[in-house]
Amino acid sequence: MSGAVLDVRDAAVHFRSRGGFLRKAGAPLKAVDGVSLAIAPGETLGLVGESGCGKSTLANAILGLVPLTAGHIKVAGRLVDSADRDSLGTIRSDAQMVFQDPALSLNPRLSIGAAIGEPLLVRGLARGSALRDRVALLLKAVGLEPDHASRFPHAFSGGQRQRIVIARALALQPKLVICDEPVSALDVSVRAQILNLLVDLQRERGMSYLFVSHDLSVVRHIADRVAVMYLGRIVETASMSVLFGKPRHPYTQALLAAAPEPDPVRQRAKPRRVLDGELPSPTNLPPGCAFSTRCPLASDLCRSERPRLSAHPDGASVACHHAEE
Amino acid sequence: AQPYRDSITIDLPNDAATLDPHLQWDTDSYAIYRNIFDNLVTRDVSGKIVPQIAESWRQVDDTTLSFKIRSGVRFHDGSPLTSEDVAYSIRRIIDPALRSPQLSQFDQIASAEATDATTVVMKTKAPYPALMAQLVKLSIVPKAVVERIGAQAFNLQPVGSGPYKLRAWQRGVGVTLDAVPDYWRGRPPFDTASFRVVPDVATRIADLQTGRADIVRQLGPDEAVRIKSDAKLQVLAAPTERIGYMFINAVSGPTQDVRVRRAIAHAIDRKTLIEALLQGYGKEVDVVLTPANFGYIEGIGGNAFDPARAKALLREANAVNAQLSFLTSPAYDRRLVEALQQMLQEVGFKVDIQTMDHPTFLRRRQGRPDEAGSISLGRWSCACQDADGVIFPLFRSGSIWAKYANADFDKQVDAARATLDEAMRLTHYRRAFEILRDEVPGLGLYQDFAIYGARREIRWQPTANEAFFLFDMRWQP
Amino acid sequence: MSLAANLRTRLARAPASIIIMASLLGAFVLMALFAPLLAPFDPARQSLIQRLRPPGHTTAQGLTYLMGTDDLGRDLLSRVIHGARASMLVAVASVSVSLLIGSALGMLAGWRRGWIEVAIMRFVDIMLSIPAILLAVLAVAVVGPGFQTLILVLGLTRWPRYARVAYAQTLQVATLPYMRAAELAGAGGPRLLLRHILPNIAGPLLVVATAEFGLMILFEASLSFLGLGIQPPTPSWGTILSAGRQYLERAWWLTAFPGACLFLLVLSVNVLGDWLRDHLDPRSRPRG
Amino acid sequence: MTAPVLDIDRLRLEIGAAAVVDGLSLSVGQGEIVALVGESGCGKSLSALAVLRLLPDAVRLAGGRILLEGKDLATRDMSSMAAIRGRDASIIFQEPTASLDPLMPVGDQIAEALTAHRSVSAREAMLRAREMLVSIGISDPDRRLAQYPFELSGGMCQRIMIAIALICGPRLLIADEPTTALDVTIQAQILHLIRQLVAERGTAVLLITHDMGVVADIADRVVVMYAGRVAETATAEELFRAPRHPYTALLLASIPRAGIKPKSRLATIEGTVPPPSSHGSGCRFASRCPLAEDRCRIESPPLVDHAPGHQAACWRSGQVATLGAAA
Amino acid sequence: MLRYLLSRLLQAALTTFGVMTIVFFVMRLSGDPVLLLVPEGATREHIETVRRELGFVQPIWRQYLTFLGGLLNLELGVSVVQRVPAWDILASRIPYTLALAGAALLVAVGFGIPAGIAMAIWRGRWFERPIAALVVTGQSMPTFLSGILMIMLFAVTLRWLPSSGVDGPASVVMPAIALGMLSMSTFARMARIAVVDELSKDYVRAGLARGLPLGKVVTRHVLRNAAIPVVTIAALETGNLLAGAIIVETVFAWPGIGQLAIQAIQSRDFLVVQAIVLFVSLVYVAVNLAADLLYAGIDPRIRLGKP
Ligand SMILES: Nc1ncnc2c1ncn2[C@@H]1O[C@H](COP(=O)(O)OP(=O)(O)OP(=O)(O)O)[C@@H](O)[C@H]1O
Ligand SMILES: Nc1ncnc2c1ncn2[C@@H]1O[C@H](COP(=O)(O)OP(=O)(O)OP(=O)(O)O)[C@@H](O)[C@H]1O
Ligand SMILES: [Mg+2]
Ligand SMILES: [Mg+2]
Repeated sequence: MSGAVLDVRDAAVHFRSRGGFLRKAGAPLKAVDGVSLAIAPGETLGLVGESGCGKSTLANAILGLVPLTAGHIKVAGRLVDSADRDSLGTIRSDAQMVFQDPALSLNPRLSIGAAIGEPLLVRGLARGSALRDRVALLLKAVGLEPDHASRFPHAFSGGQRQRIVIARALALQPKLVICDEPVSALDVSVRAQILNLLVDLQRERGMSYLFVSHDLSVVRHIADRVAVMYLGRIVETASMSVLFGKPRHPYTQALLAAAPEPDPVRQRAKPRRVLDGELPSPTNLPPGCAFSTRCPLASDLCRSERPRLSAHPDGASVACHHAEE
Repeated sequence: AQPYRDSITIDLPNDAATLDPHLQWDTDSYAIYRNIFDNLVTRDVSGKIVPQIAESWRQVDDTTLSFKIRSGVRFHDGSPLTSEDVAYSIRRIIDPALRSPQLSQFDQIASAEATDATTVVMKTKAPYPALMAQLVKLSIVPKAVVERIGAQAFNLQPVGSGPYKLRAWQRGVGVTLDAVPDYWRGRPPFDTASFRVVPDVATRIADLQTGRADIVRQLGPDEAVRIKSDAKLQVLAAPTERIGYMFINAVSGPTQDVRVRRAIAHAIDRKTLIEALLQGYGKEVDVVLTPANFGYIEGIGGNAFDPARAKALLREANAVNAQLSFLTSPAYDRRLVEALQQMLQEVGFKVDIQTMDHPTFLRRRQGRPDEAGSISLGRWSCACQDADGVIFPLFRSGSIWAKYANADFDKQVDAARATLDEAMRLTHYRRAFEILRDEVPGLGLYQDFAIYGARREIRWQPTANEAFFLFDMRWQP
Repeated sequence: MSLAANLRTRLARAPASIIIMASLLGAFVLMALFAPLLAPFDPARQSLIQRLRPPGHTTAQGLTYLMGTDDLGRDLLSRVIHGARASMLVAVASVSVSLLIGSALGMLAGWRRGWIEVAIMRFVDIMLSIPAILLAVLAVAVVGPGFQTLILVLGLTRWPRYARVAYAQTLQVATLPYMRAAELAGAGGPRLLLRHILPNIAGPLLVVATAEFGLMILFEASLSFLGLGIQPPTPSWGTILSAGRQYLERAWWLTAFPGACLFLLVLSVNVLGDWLRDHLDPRSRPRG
Repeated sequence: MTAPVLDIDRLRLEIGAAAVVDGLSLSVGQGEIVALVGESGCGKSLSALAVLRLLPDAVRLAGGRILLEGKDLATRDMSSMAAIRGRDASIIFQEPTASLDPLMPVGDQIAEALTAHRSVSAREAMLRAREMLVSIGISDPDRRLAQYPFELSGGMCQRIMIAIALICGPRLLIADEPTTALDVTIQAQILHLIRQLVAERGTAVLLITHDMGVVADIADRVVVMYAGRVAETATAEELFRAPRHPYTALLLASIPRAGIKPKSRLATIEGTVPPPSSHGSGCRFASRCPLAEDRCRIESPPLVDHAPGHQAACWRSGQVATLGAAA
Repeated sequence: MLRYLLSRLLQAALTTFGVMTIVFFVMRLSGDPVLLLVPEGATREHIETVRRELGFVQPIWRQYLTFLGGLLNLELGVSVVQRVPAWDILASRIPYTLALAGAALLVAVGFGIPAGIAMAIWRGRWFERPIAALVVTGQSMPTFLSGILMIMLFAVTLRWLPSSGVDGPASVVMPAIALGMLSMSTFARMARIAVVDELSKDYVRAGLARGLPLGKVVTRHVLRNAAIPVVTIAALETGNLLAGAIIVETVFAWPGIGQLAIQAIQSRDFLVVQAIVLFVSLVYVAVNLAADLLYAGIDPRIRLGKP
């Protein structure tokens, strides 16, 4: 895709495993392995998947915070993997990130006003009272009080910190925002407020989002397309309606089935299905399909040969030998 | 009297640098190794040069001396001390290859031969009046041993003929000596003697108080006062041949003007200095020499303390508020320096103290006149008790210390050096001191005292040459 | 609320002990600044007949030496007051010079890694391995003694300590997620170092600095035996103390008074330093 | 009904002079799962911390009783709390990564929770830790046990925390958003685990969550908190069916449901929670409440029974039903 | 890991080389020992002779090359002052230095770290005060004063301990305390700050929540997290204790390297100074390398070498 805001080609991130003192390191951990995806301007790509499947790692790699082991990543046409400090700076004014763990991603000795204003200040976009005003606006937008600006991170609840991190990412009005679980710590009304804000910004400025979430109802609400990851690979991508309407990969199906509904009567009436089987170790993936250990449809083929992503007429691509069943 | 203890412990400020008597020459090495070796000649308590290894000697001519060597003296390894050993010792120290730092004290000696079993004939390059005084410091080493084991090993395992022999030398800790029971002068007073290295004077005193040390070297006047107040301890002190003096730069800076130099001399109140700071452990002198030296002239008449006169001289020289740089090093008593600074400032000088570490101080003091500062202190001893060893190196033009040039003075000291006639020498020195009095390139302040602290029961009379002979000490209950 | 304002309000709520320490430090600073006005006598004025007089001694002329006199008959009180000047100047100057150099280089090394790290940290090792005395000797031999030389030597020989502490702390802080967040915000090197790393490593640096503060005063005294110290007759606490130790038994006041001053100064600097550190940390609010 | 395992009575927590939690009362019976929901920042986590007496320095326990199986924890001295924490009552923290010691392999941290209360050998403890990991669906447990928190994903850390909390089989489990970082299949697994725990051992669970799906799935009762007070409490079914407090109603209305058009505006609650310092005498929701009338702004509504086990603190609870219809 | 270690060893060699070079020139620039070796009355010619004999008149670069050659052959040369191989002089002091430094470190660590932890845990309570006072005393008491005060009290008045010298373990007590006091203060304050810093983190609360008593949380979790600044200081102080003991060794007549160093510097005994510096820098580099390795050992997030 040429006009893409984000273009990830065959990206891989492997972590060296720790060796001991003078001991050789073991097999690398393939946190992300051969992932390709693209996001058009004004588009939202939802990324869902197993916890630990490499979503955050991919997000970090996109912003050059984790080095790529293989592949290429382009943000707004600029290559991230070979960027020097200067062009990383430009890339980062086009792309920002909402970190998954707000407690650790806020400097404990920086007031949140300073934290939110930092991207503006360092890029010389605002200073003094103008900066204060911008910060106040951002705080309001995420549902916090402007006079919270002088407080320090420790004095906020988990959800409040999450909102601070969102405000910081939005400060630069970047073309692409990578949201790593941006709303999971928020109560539903604030979550609605943030989602509205994200949607509004997208409408007004054509922002694109890579939206990582476990909450399928949120993904369904905000995403145009959805990518499903499992153990470092993408197993299915499709437009939102196709994916939710006709999930093809057994893991996607399991996910949709497991999503609880906010209605006790309906929810409790649902058959409870917990996936059996072992999650394979990310350092020692089975030769075939990674999901084969838990998959109800798994055949010998699945266990020996890794399925490739294959396109379907409705725009979906699925990596499953039994996708049509 | 029978000694009531058979050992003695001595605290020294520093470890011996070497125990080879022909090498290092600092006072601490000296204090130890002189008990291991005998010297050719020595001085008695009154300072007279008396026989030791040399039984007698005879001036053959102006440049030849003949020594009769004592027989029956044995080195610690049992071998007899012969005239060959004596001649070897002399030749060894003047051999440039040994690189002895003491070379300059003996370099007037041209040769030494053992002519027979008991005779050594020594020749000097020219008539050298201080020769005997220098030979006081010549220790006799066993030729055979030195040649066998070499200089480096000899340094570590010295063999001498003295009253004590080395038992152990633990570097940085101390040296232990054992008595030589059949020493030729008689049984030494202590069976063992331990020298300990204790750099801090306060600790040396504590050692004395706790009984860890029986006698300690190198105390200051204030420490002496402290020891006096302890009933178990005593102060042993003696005036030495060391002269405390002030150097005044006659070649560079404001002190080029002789009136300024005189003003400095008149500004200094020696009496108060000695009484208040030295607590009486010092004797006023008005020349740059102590009465313990040959060549000391009584009644030259110094530049007496007279601040009014000093001020007048300064005005006359148009040097009021002249800036004097006072070079000093930690080797000099800080109090003395500050007191002198005060005295000089009182008569209208501005005195700027510049402290530096001792090697740097020496380098500047001995270097170019314009770097040598206007004034500085000195505590000089030639260890030869002769004026030649003091005013010659200090003021003779061309000498590294001299920042002064006066042809008449040079003539006098040169002449005094070239004759063996003592009366002649004294007249030359009288004239020389008169010149120094008038020109003031330096100023005698006091005769220094050697101060030792000791347990009450020790009997010993320290001498002017700062020698530290265990053989002369006794325990006396 | 800015950090300074924050601090101001905290100071207003500080416990009595902090107030006492702050006033103590203030008093020492004033003492140093206005020494000539406060000292009853000229600190260099000797009177050899009045040596080692005990505190409170009154002369025939009716002059009273409140703290007694030293070994040259100078008024100890005046010397202690004037000594505050030299001592505090030495401490402040050398600590700030070395803190500045050391923490800047240490942080740079810990943050940039790579060859910069190697170059800086090995240079630190070199500087740490060379005895300070040696450099002091060289400085005196080449530059000559004096206050500037003293500061030069102290600054040059002490910064590696700060550098190592800053380095180690930076290594740790640099791995934390908020550093990545700041990088993402576009913060450049200086800002990352000053706004993000420095506040988070300031505690240990402050400990070193306050410890060094007292040390430098003592160091000045130890270096004076090389001639590097403050030149007489200008007094400093260090030199008064080292001169006084000769007279511990005869004249306790020579060490007791300047020693007590030094103790109180170091105490106040330490206590204030620790308090400052605790309160620069937004997480530690005063209890209750 | 037997005495509740946890009975919080008029808990009051203050920061400075302001009360962040003001008169919170709730109880959790044996084998019961009570969900605590509410605006983010309303004091849920602090209340949970108060139960174990782990409040941050700045927050003061200013009043109320915290009965754990009849014993009042609010007045206990700190030293005796250690024996209770982790054994009788344990807690899963909201931010898992920060709550793990970054420098200790997670296995040791799990084992430590066991050895703190039971005299087991280190080996045995490690075995139990491994079992624990398996039971919460972590693959390759041996490798995971030896890893450090920074090497694990957020969800993995969350599960480690869960393992730590459960390993001693506590009577009371406080779970502060235990599944937010987990994908739904794992979430289902964890909820299943909790349900099992409750069924087998009668553990009382206080579940703090924002996920109404989770509430709907497993909570027996729900306590809705607003600005430090209880707004409403009811059984899960009752609450979803007929909320009696406008805040609850609006909260439920803002959930993105299947029927709603993607990217359409979601319903929200206008305004923000008033800061604790500005609480007046009236209902705290009044400033944002579409139903608010004068009385609401002056007089604080008491909790009133509407049905057995269903209480709400609203003067106008009768009108609440109209709100849901509007949304 | 192995590569890192090799590169660090190479760096260590370079560091040592740098140290030796600097020391070589510093010593030569600060003047030669000849003036100190000869008697006061020596003539200029004599001084020049000695200077020539000792090789100090050669151009400095040639002296430097000779020195480097010696260094490569592990030859440290023979002291011109003591006429003994410099290494022998140094070697005789090393055991004493190690004994003193070890004992002082024991005092510093053994008291300093517990004191620091106690101060952190009891922050703001009354028991913090007496510990803090002791710590500050350690920091504001000049060694030259504390040393002699101890001698006067314990040796002269009470007669419990020997006043000076090296007879048996009793002798090391006072010097070790005098020397360790300063480091003790630094350790204590560093430990305090580091522990205070850690105590405010979430994992401490989590540790308490799983039922560990505070003491256990501190020993099992906090200490390790707080260890980095303490290790740094320990490495720094070890170096200090080795070479920085000049005053203590002088006061207590302890024949260690510090005393030797100052004597050698003052007598411009170049080769001995160089030997000492070589030794100290090797120890220093080793200790700091150990510290750097320890950082990575303590905190697995810190990866060795390039990030
Ligand atoms: N710095 C690291 N060193 C080694 N392994 C790591 C590191 N960071 C992450 N991993 C591993 O990489 C894998 C992917 O982690 P990542 O954080 O990307 O997961 P995630 O998809 O974001 O999961 P979650 O939804 O739980 O946050 C995990 O197995 C994790 O243990
Ligand atoms: N250490 C603290 N110091 C000062 N204020 C604090 C502190 N911790 C929490 N607060 C404040 O107390 C209030 C309640 O916080 P709490 O963490 O209990 O919220 P919460 O209900 O758990 O929210 P969330 O759902 O976002 O986690 C918040 O407004 C927060 O700002
Ligand atoms: Mg993640
Ligand atoms: Mg919370």
